Amino acid sequence: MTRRFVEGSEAIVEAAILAGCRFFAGYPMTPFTEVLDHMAEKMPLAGGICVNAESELEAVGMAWGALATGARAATGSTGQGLSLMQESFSEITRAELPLVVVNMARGQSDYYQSTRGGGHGDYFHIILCPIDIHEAVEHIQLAFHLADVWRNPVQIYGDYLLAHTAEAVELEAIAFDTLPAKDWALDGSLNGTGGSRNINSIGMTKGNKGIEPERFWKRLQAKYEAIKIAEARHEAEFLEDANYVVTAFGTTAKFVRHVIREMRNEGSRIGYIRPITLWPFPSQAFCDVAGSVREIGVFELNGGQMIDDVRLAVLGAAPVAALGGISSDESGFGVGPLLNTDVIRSILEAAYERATGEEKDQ
Amino acid sequence: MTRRFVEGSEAIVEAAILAGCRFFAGYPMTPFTEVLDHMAEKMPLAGGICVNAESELEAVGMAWGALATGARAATGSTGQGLSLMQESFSEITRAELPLVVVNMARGQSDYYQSTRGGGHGDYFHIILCPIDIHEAVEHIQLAFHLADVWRNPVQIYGDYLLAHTAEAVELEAIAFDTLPAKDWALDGSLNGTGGSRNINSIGMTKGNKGIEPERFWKRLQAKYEAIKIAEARHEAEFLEDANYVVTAFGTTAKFVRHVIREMRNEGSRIGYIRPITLWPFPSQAFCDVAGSVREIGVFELNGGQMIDDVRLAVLGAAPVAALGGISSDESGFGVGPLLNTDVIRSILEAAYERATGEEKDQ
Amino acid sequence: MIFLTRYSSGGGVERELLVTGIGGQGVQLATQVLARALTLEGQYVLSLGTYGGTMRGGSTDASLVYGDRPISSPPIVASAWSGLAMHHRFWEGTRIRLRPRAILIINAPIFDPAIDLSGFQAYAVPAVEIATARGSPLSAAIVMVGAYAGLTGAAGLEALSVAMEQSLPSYRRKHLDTNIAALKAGHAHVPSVRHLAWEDMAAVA
Amino acid sequence: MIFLTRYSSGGGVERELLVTGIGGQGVQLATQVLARALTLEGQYVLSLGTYGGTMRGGSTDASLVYGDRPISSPPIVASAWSGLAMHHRFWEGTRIRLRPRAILIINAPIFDPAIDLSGFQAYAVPAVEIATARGSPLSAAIVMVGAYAGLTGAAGLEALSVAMEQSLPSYRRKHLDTNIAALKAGHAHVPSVRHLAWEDMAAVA
Amino acid sequence: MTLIDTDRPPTVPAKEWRARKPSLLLEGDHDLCSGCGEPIALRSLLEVIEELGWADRAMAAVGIGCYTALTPLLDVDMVQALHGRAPSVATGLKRMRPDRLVFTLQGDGDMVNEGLQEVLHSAARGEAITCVLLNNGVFGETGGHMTATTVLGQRTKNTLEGRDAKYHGHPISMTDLLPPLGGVSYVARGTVTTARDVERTRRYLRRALEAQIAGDGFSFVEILTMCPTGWFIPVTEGPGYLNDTIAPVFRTGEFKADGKIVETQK
Amino acid sequence: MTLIDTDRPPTVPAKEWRARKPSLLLEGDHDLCSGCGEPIALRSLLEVIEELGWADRAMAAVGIGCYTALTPLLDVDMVQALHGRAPSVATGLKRMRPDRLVFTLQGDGDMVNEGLQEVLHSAARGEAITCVLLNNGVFGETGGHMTATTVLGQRTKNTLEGRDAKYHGHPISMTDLLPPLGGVSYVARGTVTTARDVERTRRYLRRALEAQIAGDGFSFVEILTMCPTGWFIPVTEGPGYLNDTIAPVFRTGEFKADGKIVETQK
Amino acid sequence: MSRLVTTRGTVTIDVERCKGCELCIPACPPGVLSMSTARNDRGELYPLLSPGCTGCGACYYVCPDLCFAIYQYNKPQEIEVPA
Amino acid sequence: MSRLVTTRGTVTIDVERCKGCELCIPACPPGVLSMSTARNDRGELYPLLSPGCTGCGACYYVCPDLCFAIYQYNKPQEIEVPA
Ligand SMILES: Cc1ncc(C[n+]2csc(CCOP(=O)(O)OP(=O)(O)O)c2C)c(N)n1
Ligand SMILES: Cc1ncc(C[n+]2csc(CCOP(=O)(O)OP(=O)(O)O)c2C)c(N)n1
Ligand code: SF4
Ligand code: SF4
Ligand code: SF4
Ligand code: SF4
Ligand code: SF4
Ligand code: SF4
Ligand SMILES: [Mg+2]
Ligand SMILES: [Mg+2]
Repeated sequence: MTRRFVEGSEAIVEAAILAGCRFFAGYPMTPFTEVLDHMAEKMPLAGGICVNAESELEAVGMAWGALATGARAATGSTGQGLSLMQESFSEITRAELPLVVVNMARGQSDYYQSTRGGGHGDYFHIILCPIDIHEAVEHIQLAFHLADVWRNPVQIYGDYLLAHTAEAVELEAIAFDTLPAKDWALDGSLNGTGGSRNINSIGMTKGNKGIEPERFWKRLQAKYEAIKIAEARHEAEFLEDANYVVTAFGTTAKFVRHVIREMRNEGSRIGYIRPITLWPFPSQAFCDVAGSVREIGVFELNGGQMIDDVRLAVLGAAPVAALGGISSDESGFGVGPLLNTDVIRSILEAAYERATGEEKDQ
Repeated sequence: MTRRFVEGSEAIVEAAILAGCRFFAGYPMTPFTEVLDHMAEKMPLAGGICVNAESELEAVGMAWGALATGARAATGSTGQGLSLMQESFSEITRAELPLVVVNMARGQSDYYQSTRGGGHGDYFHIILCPIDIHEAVEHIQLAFHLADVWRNPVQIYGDYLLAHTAEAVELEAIAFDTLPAKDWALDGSLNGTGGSRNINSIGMTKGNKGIEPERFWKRLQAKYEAIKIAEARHEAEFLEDANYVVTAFGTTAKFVRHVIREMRNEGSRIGYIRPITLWPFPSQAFCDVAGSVREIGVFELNGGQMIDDVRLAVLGAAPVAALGGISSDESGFGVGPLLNTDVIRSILEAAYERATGEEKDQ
Repeated sequence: MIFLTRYSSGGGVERELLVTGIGGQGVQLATQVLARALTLEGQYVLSLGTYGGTMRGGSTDASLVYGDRPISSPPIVASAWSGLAMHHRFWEGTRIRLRPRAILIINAPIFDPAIDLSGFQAYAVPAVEIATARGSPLSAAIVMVGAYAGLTGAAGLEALSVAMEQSLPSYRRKHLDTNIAALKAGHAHVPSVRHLAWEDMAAVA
Repeated sequence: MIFLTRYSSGGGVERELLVTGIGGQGVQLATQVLARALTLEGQYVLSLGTYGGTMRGGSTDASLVYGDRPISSPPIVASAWSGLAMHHRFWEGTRIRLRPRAILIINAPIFDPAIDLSGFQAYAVPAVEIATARGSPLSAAIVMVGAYAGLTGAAGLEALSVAMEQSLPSYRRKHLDTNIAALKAGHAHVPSVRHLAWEDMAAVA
Repeated sequence: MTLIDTDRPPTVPAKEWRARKPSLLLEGDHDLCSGCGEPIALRSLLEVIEELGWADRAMAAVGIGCYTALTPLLDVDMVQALHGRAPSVATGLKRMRPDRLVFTLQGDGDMVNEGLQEVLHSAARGEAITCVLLNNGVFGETGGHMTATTVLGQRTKNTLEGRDAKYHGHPISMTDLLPPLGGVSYVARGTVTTARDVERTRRYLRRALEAQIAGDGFSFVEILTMCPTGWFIPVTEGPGYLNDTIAPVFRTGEFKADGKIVETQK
Repeated sequence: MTLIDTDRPPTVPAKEWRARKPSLLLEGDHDLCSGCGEPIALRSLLEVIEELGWADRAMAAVGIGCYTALTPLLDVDMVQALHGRAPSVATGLKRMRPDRLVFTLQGDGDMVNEGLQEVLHSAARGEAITCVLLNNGVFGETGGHMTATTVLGQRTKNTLEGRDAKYHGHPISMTDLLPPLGGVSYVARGTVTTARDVERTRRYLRRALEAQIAGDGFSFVEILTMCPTGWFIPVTEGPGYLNDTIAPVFRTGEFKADGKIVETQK
Repeated sequence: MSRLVTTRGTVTIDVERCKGCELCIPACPPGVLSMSTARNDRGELYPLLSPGCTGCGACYYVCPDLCFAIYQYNKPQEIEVPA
Repeated sequence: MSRLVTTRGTVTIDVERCKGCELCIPACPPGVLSMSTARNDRGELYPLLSPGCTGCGACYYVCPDLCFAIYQYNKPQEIEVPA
């Protein structure tokens, strides 16, 4: 038994180091601060570097430089800090650098920010959204792997609960397929040979004066299409005979799944889908059930963001209803009154009854 | 005849001043630079202030302060610069300040950035997207009006062509309904009376130690819903008997509209819808035709962004096809080979024939 | 790509414990000790601590869910099987979340004896007195955890002692012995295994 | 809310003009003069200038669309009714966009006389010579615009003269007279109104 | 021990020359830590504004840090700015209301980390605003980490053995950076460790605001404040720690006055 | 007039001691304006790197400005950084490759406007990188507007009558801001107006890179470059205008060497 | 046995607001403040005033929790204390 | 009539690359560079070299367009020029 009792933020840091992350830079902001603290403590012990950067803008720039040398590198923050990084995120993506971003969000209102790219231009980050620490430990490792596979940033969308909850988890390195060497990484060795490298986001090539953005960006667009097909992930339960399906993401889904399991135990024909990747969105999973359910309920704690993706997935094949809403306590950290299984239960029961006309049999 | 031959950027600036804008701050970036130049030249003559800010982050902060005094104030930039402003955009919106943003985009790839809010949290800007200078002159005035009506930022989504094209336009002030006085504006006069003001984005109220984000943000969410109902705008042509409809936005729509008019003249039953507001999206206009057309073609010059909103509008009631794509010349300013009516014509004709099975009758 | 995610499908035994107190009572440490002990015994645990306000003297709560499979319960516990109440000041928030007939241990006599606990299976433990007697007056919460373990059989004393050692920050390592003594004294204070934590859930409910 | 947007529904006469040259030839100013003259006469115009490269000597092109209603054409002209060619260096980009039998004036003899212009209704104007004779050697493009106005009737000399005054930056105001002289000389050089710009489009096409 | 009743005002004739809270504060009860220096600095500023007779013509742009817990208690028109961005917001305020007294309130994390550029540019532009820096050498709000002003040897959450230049870089002193800038009129640094220091700091604040009123350009006062929580020391040791560790490096006094660089150290 | 054939190498025995382009440049043909000072500065830097023997161990983070048109021509591993952000990127490069020579190339708009904070923080941290500032006092790339370094009286697109402090604020001098910072080892400013100045500038660059190689912390060279286009003056007047208008304010020379503040002006 | 202490002013203290930081104690020039042994509702010790206050305001200046108001007597009081 | 000019070095000039800025002209210590009257393909005047070059490299240093390569003769040349 190799499980250890650790807080989410610590588990994420340990797993990142297991995944070979050797550079981290960040600026404190609740609930991301603890991730930074653990990085600062543990990274040097692993022979890596953690810079307590003077701002988020500088943090992401440092990660950019570290990535350019071929290192596995990450940064992170919380809503506001990530907003400040948007310009860099957009450019790093188009420079095809494998950045990993630890987003410890204050709740679920940053779904658009994560999935639509808040920056300029056509780009996407792969967004992994763990339900709990066990999954976060896997996701952060997967993030470094996928980032290298696709040469595209990957974000972990966590939150206050993920950062602050502690669980008994196994902290083991996952063995992924080996990846090709990073022949694009800078080290200066080819300078003066005509073969030096220029890591950029606009289609600059060495020795050519102009830039070729169209060709460059079209290639990237094709990559995003390939990622959409290859990397959509979800979790589902009880779909076979469900006539109502509820979807939720992240730690909120743990509350929803718990209630659905209870309702199932009590006989409701209710099912559950959780997008594990927020981008690419696991549309197929929703398509597959759209024909057989009365409604898909979207329980998200924001003004209604993921619901767009559910609607885009089913395109009218099933009604889609918003079941959640904005919910915050006085801290503003995203832990609101809707994070209560009793409350969720009454919401789901009402939706189920409304849509299916059935009372659960008791 | 009061028309004047002016470049788009100049027309926008003149119209902003007609609308009572008295503060502007910005940082140069093609193709936004000329807007800033004209502001710097004309604002002082109107008794206003234009600050050539040292960066975009500072520019938006200055506009923030000016707005807090009740002044009509604006800022602007281009893709990257707006990415840097995302943190402030999000907070200014939730502080309910009537910011106007002049976005001179490098093409159409910033649709998500504008409509989804690149920042953190639940918020929306009203996005007005003029097709030409005539409309831009109206939009900028409307922007200041709507910003005050809703106490919400409004953005003008323009581009290189809008900024650099010159037209003979009428520059006249539009008479809008009078608005209530800005009793929330700061002037210090109520200091020490218990009635001083605190402009903030998190539900702080004077004298109460905590914050009340939930109540505050829910009220804002209700406001967004009201804006969605009240402010969606579009332009349409030839819808009555159309069996194919093409949609496009901004200056690109002028190319598309031109081609559609030609195809109509030649007998094709093709129609045209242009969202004038990108947010709120004029969904109803698409719903209305969805039942009677074979397909809706979306001609946008990006990787496929507005198409999401078209799909969300019709929810499967009509097939929706992407007709445009990424297109850029070597400047990267967003004027690519697809901005050519001959090319567009062959694309639309092919789509029309594919979807309707009809050849245009010649 | 070889990558497998294991998802719990729920089921099995799952127990919830709520611990409430005020700042400085050691609530977080005590909860961690129990969580670590359970981990050492191969169980799954899920725990969340919350602190009210920035000032000392604010509320401090912790919740712990433990079970023999990956925990299905979410980290904010709406309905709990058991509770430890160190102080009555923020008791109301805990009371409403305890299930009828929940197992409850109160820190006597600090916890206001006038409060009606008739809906619960309540036990009073003079935790401060016991802790003080073991030379560690600040370890009342540890005594309570010892008592809880004794009463429910949730975790064994040996695992608890090791967990104690793992949980103490280095600068407090010198208090290890008195803390373990407190733990054991709490354990000894209660009638042993009245409420078997590891029984099937349905049998208890 | 009282707010009305006027949208053109197209129709009416719409003419396209492409002007091509190299840096320093005054292409942009000349195009602006014509656009302003048209504006003064109550017409609608739409114009876009482009400069190739950052260096002097790069291409400089301008397009102008004018008509009697709000312009339906987009600002990048794919197919044009007329052209002015100051230099042959970047001529190819213009040639492919001129419609068959388009009206074309070339800057003779700078524009390479060997180039085949048989598909167009081409006129040669010795613009540099004329301009130089009027004391304004840099105003060749102005001569061309004068010729264009004479040949097509697009705009009158009076409006062009006022437009000239409006278009000169203050530090070049002193060249106003020679520029107007160049304009008039260009106008006088061509057979007048061979191609009536304001005729119905269909009648010309 | 003979004790005087301090529950109610004296019954013999007396003048209340310091009321419990300045009139620009709605409420004195706040959530900051015991022994925190920030409320002292803030109150001093409010008093000075009142004494100058500008109470009803003052506006603030406030940053984000521990002192943000106090801002809802200020009875002064204000914008709650983002972390680091107050000087630009103050610029906007002042440009539109040049007849008003405009000040910022920022922490060291806010001003010297996240927003260093904002304050330097505002200063060089010569904006007629007064920026007030509450410098405790830590991000108090997020748990006491090192900032760009933590002096070498200072304890913080991530430098429990004291900041070491080799690993943590060097501190930045605003009184080095600001005086050479042309737009800057007044620069001073004070502390709140003793009553005498509080009085001196009040004097600096008054001069800074007077410079603004006189239209002399940008003015700046840095106030060193105790953060026993972030320094991981007992509350009572706060002032002594500040005086022994921080003040010798970040010297107090005036650094620029009337637009001229001075070095009148205390 | 007797003219020498300059089309081909001499036929009599001779040594080519300056080839047309340094070996770290792929191509000398570029799109910058006639009379621009930036290519001179850039070439000098490349030559020095080569002379130091670090050609195959150098990496750059390059900002955005006119010189960006040159960067595809550099035969040096580089990151094209965002406007203003190169020092952080260079930090990341250096931290992961401490055995490499890492430098930035930035304009004044890039470094002193958009990215002032980046360079100051990197300097205070004592990052062992060399930041090179090409200062022409304008945003060349976007059309010649005033930047934070435009000296009073200097012509730019929006100060055609010369920068006036009253309306446009005051310039910021990096050689004022950097030397007091603890992490800074070397600071100098040169020009490229004459061959002698180019030689002096090359010396500064060499010392700055040597400081990096020696592990002495942050080093910095500012190079004043002509921008006749942005200054709206004839190309031939560029060097003279620079020497008469800019250099008297932004003095050339070394300001810090071996970590000690010096003021050996030329 | 008693003596008279000249007392030029006095203070009021909002002891419920006091967080017990003790900063006022060394700040008082005549040293007439001392910490209580009882605790307030917050659980903190708070300052007590002995005769001899000068009304100087030092305690007011240094108190982070705005507990003090300061009075200066129109006429100095002589207060009798046990010697 | 002619005289001999001692010439220690020479340069090659890529005149097609020259943008005619004339910066090299005053930079040349012996003043042996002068601008052409003909224009290159760019339309610019470009420098011409008269005898007397020292191979000092000054022109190389100041040329923004990298037009120069510099040679130093192994032995100084004496070049005959019309007086
Ligand atoms: C962009 C951004 N990054 C991070 C934060 C989180 N944050 C809030 S306050 C704070 C530290 C404040 O430190 P300081 O300015 O020194 O004030 P103090 O708390 O010490 O009074 C930080 C990092 C934030 N609010 N915004
Ligand atoms: C965030 C951002 N804002 C604005 C720009 C536009 N921009 C590109 S280069 C430049 C000016 C560069 O000036 P400087 O750094 O002085 O370099 P120079 O062109 O003078 O060499 C600007 C404003 C940008 N690329 N990114
Ligand atoms: S953490 Fe420090 S700055 Fe913040 S309130 Fe506590 S003592 Fe004050
Ligand atoms: S604009 Fe100025 S800096 Fe840019 S290339 Fe031209 S001369 Fe050089
Ligand atoms: S007013 Fe002065 S003398 Fe009186 S208690 Fe306060 S500090 Fe002491
Ligand atoms: S200074 Fe204030 S808070 Fe501190 S002990 Fe004295 S009265 Fe209490
Ligand atoms: S090398 Fe020296 S002497 Fe020869 S041409 Fe060049 S500057 Fe003149
Ligand atoms: S310096 Fe170079 S570009 Fe300028 S004239 Fe001389 S050779 Fe030509
Ligand atoms: Mg601080
Ligand atoms: Mg510059």
